[in-house]
Amino acid sequence: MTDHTLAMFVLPEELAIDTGVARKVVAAFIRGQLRQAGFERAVLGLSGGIDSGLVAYLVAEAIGAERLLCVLMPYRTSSPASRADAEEVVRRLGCASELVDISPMVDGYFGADGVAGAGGPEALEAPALRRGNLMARIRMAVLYDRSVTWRGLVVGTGNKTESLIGYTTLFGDSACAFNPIGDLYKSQVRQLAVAIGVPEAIIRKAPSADLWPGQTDESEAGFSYPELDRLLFWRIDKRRSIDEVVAKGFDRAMVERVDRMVAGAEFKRQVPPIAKLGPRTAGVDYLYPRRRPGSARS
Amino acid sequence: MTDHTLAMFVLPEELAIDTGVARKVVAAFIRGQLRQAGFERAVLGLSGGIDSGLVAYLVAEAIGAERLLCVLMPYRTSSPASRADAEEVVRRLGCASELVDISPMVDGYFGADGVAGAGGPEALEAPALRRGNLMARIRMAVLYDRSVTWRGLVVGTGNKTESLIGYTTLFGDSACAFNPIGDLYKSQVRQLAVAIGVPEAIIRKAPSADLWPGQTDESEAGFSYPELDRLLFWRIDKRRSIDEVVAKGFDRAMVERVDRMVAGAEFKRQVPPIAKLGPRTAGVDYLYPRRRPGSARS
Amino acid sequence: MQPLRIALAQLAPRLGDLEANLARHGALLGEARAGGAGLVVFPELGLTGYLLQDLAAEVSMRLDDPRLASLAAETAVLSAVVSFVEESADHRLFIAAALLEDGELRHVHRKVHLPTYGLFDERRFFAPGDMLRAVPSRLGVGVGLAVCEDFWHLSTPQLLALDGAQILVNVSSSPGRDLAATNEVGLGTAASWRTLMRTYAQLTTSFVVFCNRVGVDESFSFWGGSEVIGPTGALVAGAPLFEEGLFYADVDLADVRRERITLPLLRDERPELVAREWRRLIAERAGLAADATAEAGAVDGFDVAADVQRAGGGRG
Amino acid sequence: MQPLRIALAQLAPRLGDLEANLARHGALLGEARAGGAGLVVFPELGLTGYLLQDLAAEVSMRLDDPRLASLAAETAVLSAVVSFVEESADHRLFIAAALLEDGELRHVHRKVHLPTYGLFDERRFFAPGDMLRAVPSRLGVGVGLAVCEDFWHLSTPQLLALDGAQILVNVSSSPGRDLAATNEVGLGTAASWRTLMRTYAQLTTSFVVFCNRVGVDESFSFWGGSEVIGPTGALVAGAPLFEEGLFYADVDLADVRRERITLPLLRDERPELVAREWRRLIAERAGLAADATAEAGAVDGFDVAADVQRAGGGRG
Repeated sequence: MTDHTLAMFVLPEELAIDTGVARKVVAAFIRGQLRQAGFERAVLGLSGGIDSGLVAYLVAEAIGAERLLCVLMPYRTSSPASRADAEEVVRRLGCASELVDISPMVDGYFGADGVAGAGGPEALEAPALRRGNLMARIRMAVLYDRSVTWRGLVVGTGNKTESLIGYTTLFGDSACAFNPIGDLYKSQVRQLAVAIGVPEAIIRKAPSADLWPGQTDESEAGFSYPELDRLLFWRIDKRRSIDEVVAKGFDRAMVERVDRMVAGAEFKRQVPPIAKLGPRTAGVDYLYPRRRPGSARS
Repeated sequence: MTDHTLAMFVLPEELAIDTGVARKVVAAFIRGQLRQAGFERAVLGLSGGIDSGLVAYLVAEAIGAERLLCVLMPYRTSSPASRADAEEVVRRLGCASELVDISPMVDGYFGADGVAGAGGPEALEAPALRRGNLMARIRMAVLYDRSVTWRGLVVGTGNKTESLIGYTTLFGDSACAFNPIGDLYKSQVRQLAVAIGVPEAIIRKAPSADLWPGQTDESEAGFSYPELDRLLFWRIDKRRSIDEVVAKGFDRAMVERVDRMVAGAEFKRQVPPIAKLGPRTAGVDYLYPRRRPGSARS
Repeated sequence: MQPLRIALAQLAPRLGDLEANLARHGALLGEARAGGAGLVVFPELGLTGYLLQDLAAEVSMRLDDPRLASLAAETAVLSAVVSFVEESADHRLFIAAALLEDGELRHVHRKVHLPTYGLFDERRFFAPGDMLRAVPSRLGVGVGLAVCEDFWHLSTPQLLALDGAQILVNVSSSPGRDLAATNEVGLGTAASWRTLMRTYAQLTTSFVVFCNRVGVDESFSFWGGSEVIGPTGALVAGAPLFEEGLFYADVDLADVRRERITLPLLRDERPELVAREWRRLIAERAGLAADATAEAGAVDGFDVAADVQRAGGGRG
Repeated sequence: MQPLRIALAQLAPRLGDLEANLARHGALLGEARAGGAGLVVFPELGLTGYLLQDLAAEVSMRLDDPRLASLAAETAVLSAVVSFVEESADHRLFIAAALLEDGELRHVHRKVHLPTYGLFDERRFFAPGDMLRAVPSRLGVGVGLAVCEDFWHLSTPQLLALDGAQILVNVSSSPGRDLAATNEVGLGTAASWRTLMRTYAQLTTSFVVFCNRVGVDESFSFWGGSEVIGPTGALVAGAPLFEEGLFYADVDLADVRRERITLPLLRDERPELVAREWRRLIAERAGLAADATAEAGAVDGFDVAADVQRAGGGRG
C-alpha cells in the first residue's frame, strides 16, 4: 500500500477520486434537488470547518454564490478562529451571511453562571456531549427558520466517515433537505476541497466538533481519518471481512471497534420505524420518490 | 356508506380496527424496539392532546408506567387547559413527568416584549407558523436531552393522517426513535384511545396544534378528520383513483387538494437524499436493519 | 391409527443472531422430544430472523456447515423442519427449509416464490429455488416443504401432493397488517392465510402444517397463529396470535387414506392436460403461438374449444 | 456506402411527468429530423423517468394508448426508439422500449433482465419480459432492442445478433457511481459499460448504439456518455458525460458486411451446442440430471469430456 501524499494531507491511494467528475455530479445533484422542490436558493450552517466550507463552495459553483446564505451560529465558548475561517469563506465566495449567536437559547435551557435554565438545576452540570447535542439541534432549528426567510433549502454538510461511525447528532447536524457530500469520506472531502479552492487554513487544521477548547475528532476517536477512511472503504464499499482487513494490516481491535460504531449508528441513517398496522404504510409499502409532479412548492 | 358513530366521535365504518389486536401488536412493537436498542425506558412529549396521550397509555401498557417519562413542554402562551389534560394523564398513569418551560429558548431566538433575540429584529414579527415550527424543534431538542438523563428512547406520537398530509414539523414533532401510532388514522387513534381508557375530555376536544388561541386542525384545514381519514384510506390504502373516490361522493376539489398535500409532504417521510458517488451508499446499496447484533447500546 | 404429535415452534428469532437462534432451536427440539413430538416445525428463517437485507450474506450457511450438522444431530428418532439462509457453491443465497431426521439433513427446499412487492423485497437479497419436490420421511408418509409465499401460488401444494406429499409443511414469516379488515381475527393477513390453508388441505386431501413466527423485525410484527389442518380441511389445532411458544397438535395420519378414498380429488387430477396448457401458455408468452385467449376480444377466447380457436388464429 | 445518421437523444426526463416528457420527445424528433437523422434513440424510461417506485402504475400506458400513437405519428421516414412503462392486458407493468417507424409502433421489447440488487429494485415494481427478438426495420437492417441491464447478460447481444440484428440498440438509465475507481473516465460505471459495449460490437460484428440518460432522480445522477460503436469494436462517436443534448453519429451500415466477411464469428457460432448445454444446465439445476461440473471437486468437472463425466456419474 502506497499513500498518495499531497502537501496538505494524506490521501490514501484507493480513495482518490476524479474531482472534475465529482464536481459535475454534485452540481447537477444540487440543481436537480432545488428544481424538483421548486426552490432557487440554498442555506447552510457554516462552522469554519472543512465540510461546511466545501459545501458552500459546491453550492456556489452549482447555483451561484448570490443564491447561497451561510449562517454562522457560534455559541459563546465557540472558537473565534473557527468564526474567522467561516468569515473568510463568505468573503471569498461573496455570498450572503448571517450571524446568529445561539447562546441565549442554549443557556436558556442549561442555565448559566450558576442560575438554572428551563432544564432545571441538574442541567447546569450537563457534560459537553449533552451540550454539544443540544447545540447541534438548536442550530438545526435556527437554520430551518432561516430557510423560511431566505426561501432556500437547507443543504447538509455531513461526510460519509462521520455518518458511518455515527459521529453526528440525530436531527441536528445531520438534518437537511439534501446532502451533496454524504457519500464522500473525509479524505475525499479534503481532496475535493483542494480542487475547488477552499482556503488552505481550513483544509490544514485538525477537524473538530468544537465541543471544548482543543478538542479534535482524531484525538477523541483515537485514530486518524486516512486510517479510518481506508478501513471503512475496505469493510463497507469493498465488502472485505474482518479477517480480510486484518490481513491487509489493520489492527483487529480497531476493526472491531469501528464495526460496532457502524452497527450502533444504523438508526441514525434511517427514518424511525412505524408499527405496521394498516394496508399501506409510508416507507414500507407506500413508496414514492421524494419529489413527483405536484410535490414541488408552488 | 354508513358511519359507525360512537358517543364521543364519528368512526367511519371502513376504518374500524380490532383494538385488542392493535394493542397486542403495538405492545410487542414497543418492547421489541426497546430491547433491540438495549433500552428499558421510554420518554415522550405530552401535549395534552389525544395522540401523545394515547401513546403514553400504550407505552405504559407495554412496559409499565414506571418506565415512562412524560415531558410537558409548554410555551408561555400555550393553553393552560392542555397542560391540565396532560397532568391528568400523568396522574392516572402514575408515570414520571417533568415540566420544561421552553419560553426562554424560544424567546431567546424570536425576542420578546419588543427586544430582539438571537434571530434579530425581523424575528420579532415572525408569524405563528414559523414560531410553531421552531417550538416543535426546540421541544425535540429538549426531549432528546431528557432521553439521556432518563436513559430512555424517545417515542413518536404522530398519527398517519398528519404524516400523510404533512401536518408535522420535520425534525420537530416527527422526530423520534420509533412511532407506535404512525400507521393509525386520527379516527383510529380515537377508537384506540377509547378502548385503552384515555380521559374522555382529551378524546372529546377538538385537535389543535395550539399555535394560537382557539386554533383547531379542522377549522384550519377546512375538512373534518373522519372525512379526511376516509379519503386517505380509499386513495392510499385502497388505491382508488381520483375519479373513483369522486364517484364515491368525495368533492373533487378536496381530493385534488389533499393529493397535492400528500405529494408535497413526501420529503418529510424520507431521509434526505445523499448524492450517490461511491461504490456503496447508506440507504441506497448499503442496507441493514436498524438494529443488528452489535448495534444495541451496551 | 397412526398417531403423530406435531410441535409448532412459534418463536421470535433474534435478527441476525445465528448463534442465539441455533441455541434456541436446540433447546426447543429437546423440549418437544420430551413432550412426545415426532415432528417439530420451526418458522421461515427461524435461525436468522426475516428482515436481514445485507445481513443475509453474513448469516448464510453452506449445507455442509458444522452448525447445521450439530443441529441435525439433535434429531435422533425425530423429524424437524428448520429454516435458514443457504449459500450455494456459486454464491447464490437462498431462503431454505430443511428436513432433519435421525441426525441427518434429509432434504432442502429452496423458496421458489420470492415476494418482491409491497412490504416484501426478497428478490433483492435472495435467489429463487428451482425445484418443488416431495420427500419420503421417517414418519412413513411423504412430506412437501414450502416457504411462506410458495403457498400464494396454487401450483405449489398441488405439485407437492401429486409428488407424494401427505403432509404439506409451510414455514412462514408473515407480517401482520391490514388491521382494518373486518373478519373474525381482526387481521387481514391472518384471515387470508386461514382461508387458503383450509382450501389446500381439502383439495390436496393432505395435512397442512403451518408454522408462522412471532416477534418484531423493524416495523413488522409477525402474527404467529400457526396451525395444523386435517385432510378434510378442518382445523386440528392452532396456536394463538402473537404469542411465543411450543404448541402441540395430535393427528392420526390414517386420516389421509380415509379422506382420499372418500374424496378422490388427487386420483382425478389431469397432469397431462394441465402440463399441456402450461406449455401452451409459455409458448404464447414467448410469442411462439397465437394467443388462444384472444386478449383483445376475450369472450371468444374463453368460450370456444382450444382447437377451434387455434384454427381461427386468435389475435395473431 | 449505406450512410445513416444516428441521433442520440441524451435527455434528462422529468420524473413521473409523462406529458412533459412526451412533448420533449416530440420536439427532439423534429430537431433530429431537421438534423438529417434516420434513427433517433431515446434513453430507458425517457418518457417517465427512472426511479418511479409506486408511480410506475400511474404513468403506465397500454400499447394502444393514443399518446403513443401521437408520438409514433411523428416518425414519418424516420426510425425512433422510445422507452416507457407498458401495462399489459393482465396488468403487469413492463419497462418497454419500442421501435417507431413511419408513423407506426413496429416492435416492443420488454426488459428481460430486471436488476434487483444494490441500488436497483426493479423487480419490486415491474414484471420481466419473456422475449428477445430482432426485428426488421426500414433502415434495411435488423434491429435488436435491449434495455440497460439486458446487456449485463452475455446471451442478450448474442441472441439478438443471431436473430438477425445488425444494429444492437441499448437504452439505459445508468446511475453514476464508484467515483474512486481509477480509470480514464473517473467513474467506475462508465468504464464498465464502455468495455462491454466494445466487446459486444466486436463479437457480434454489429453496430452498438447506447443511449444513456442524464439528470438526477433522488440520489442518482445519470451519467450520459451515450455512444455508437462500429462492428470492429471501435468508437464512432460519443456524447459527453452528464450533458443533456442531441448528439449525432454518422455510420456506414456497409461496415457490418465488411466486418462479418473479415471476422466471421457469427458464422462460426454453435447454436446447437450452446442450446444443448443450456438444457443440461437447466436439467441439472432442476435436479433432473447429475451435476457434470462436480460441484464438490470441481477440477474433474472442468477437465474431462462431458460423456466421460456423465458416465462417472458426477456428484450424484
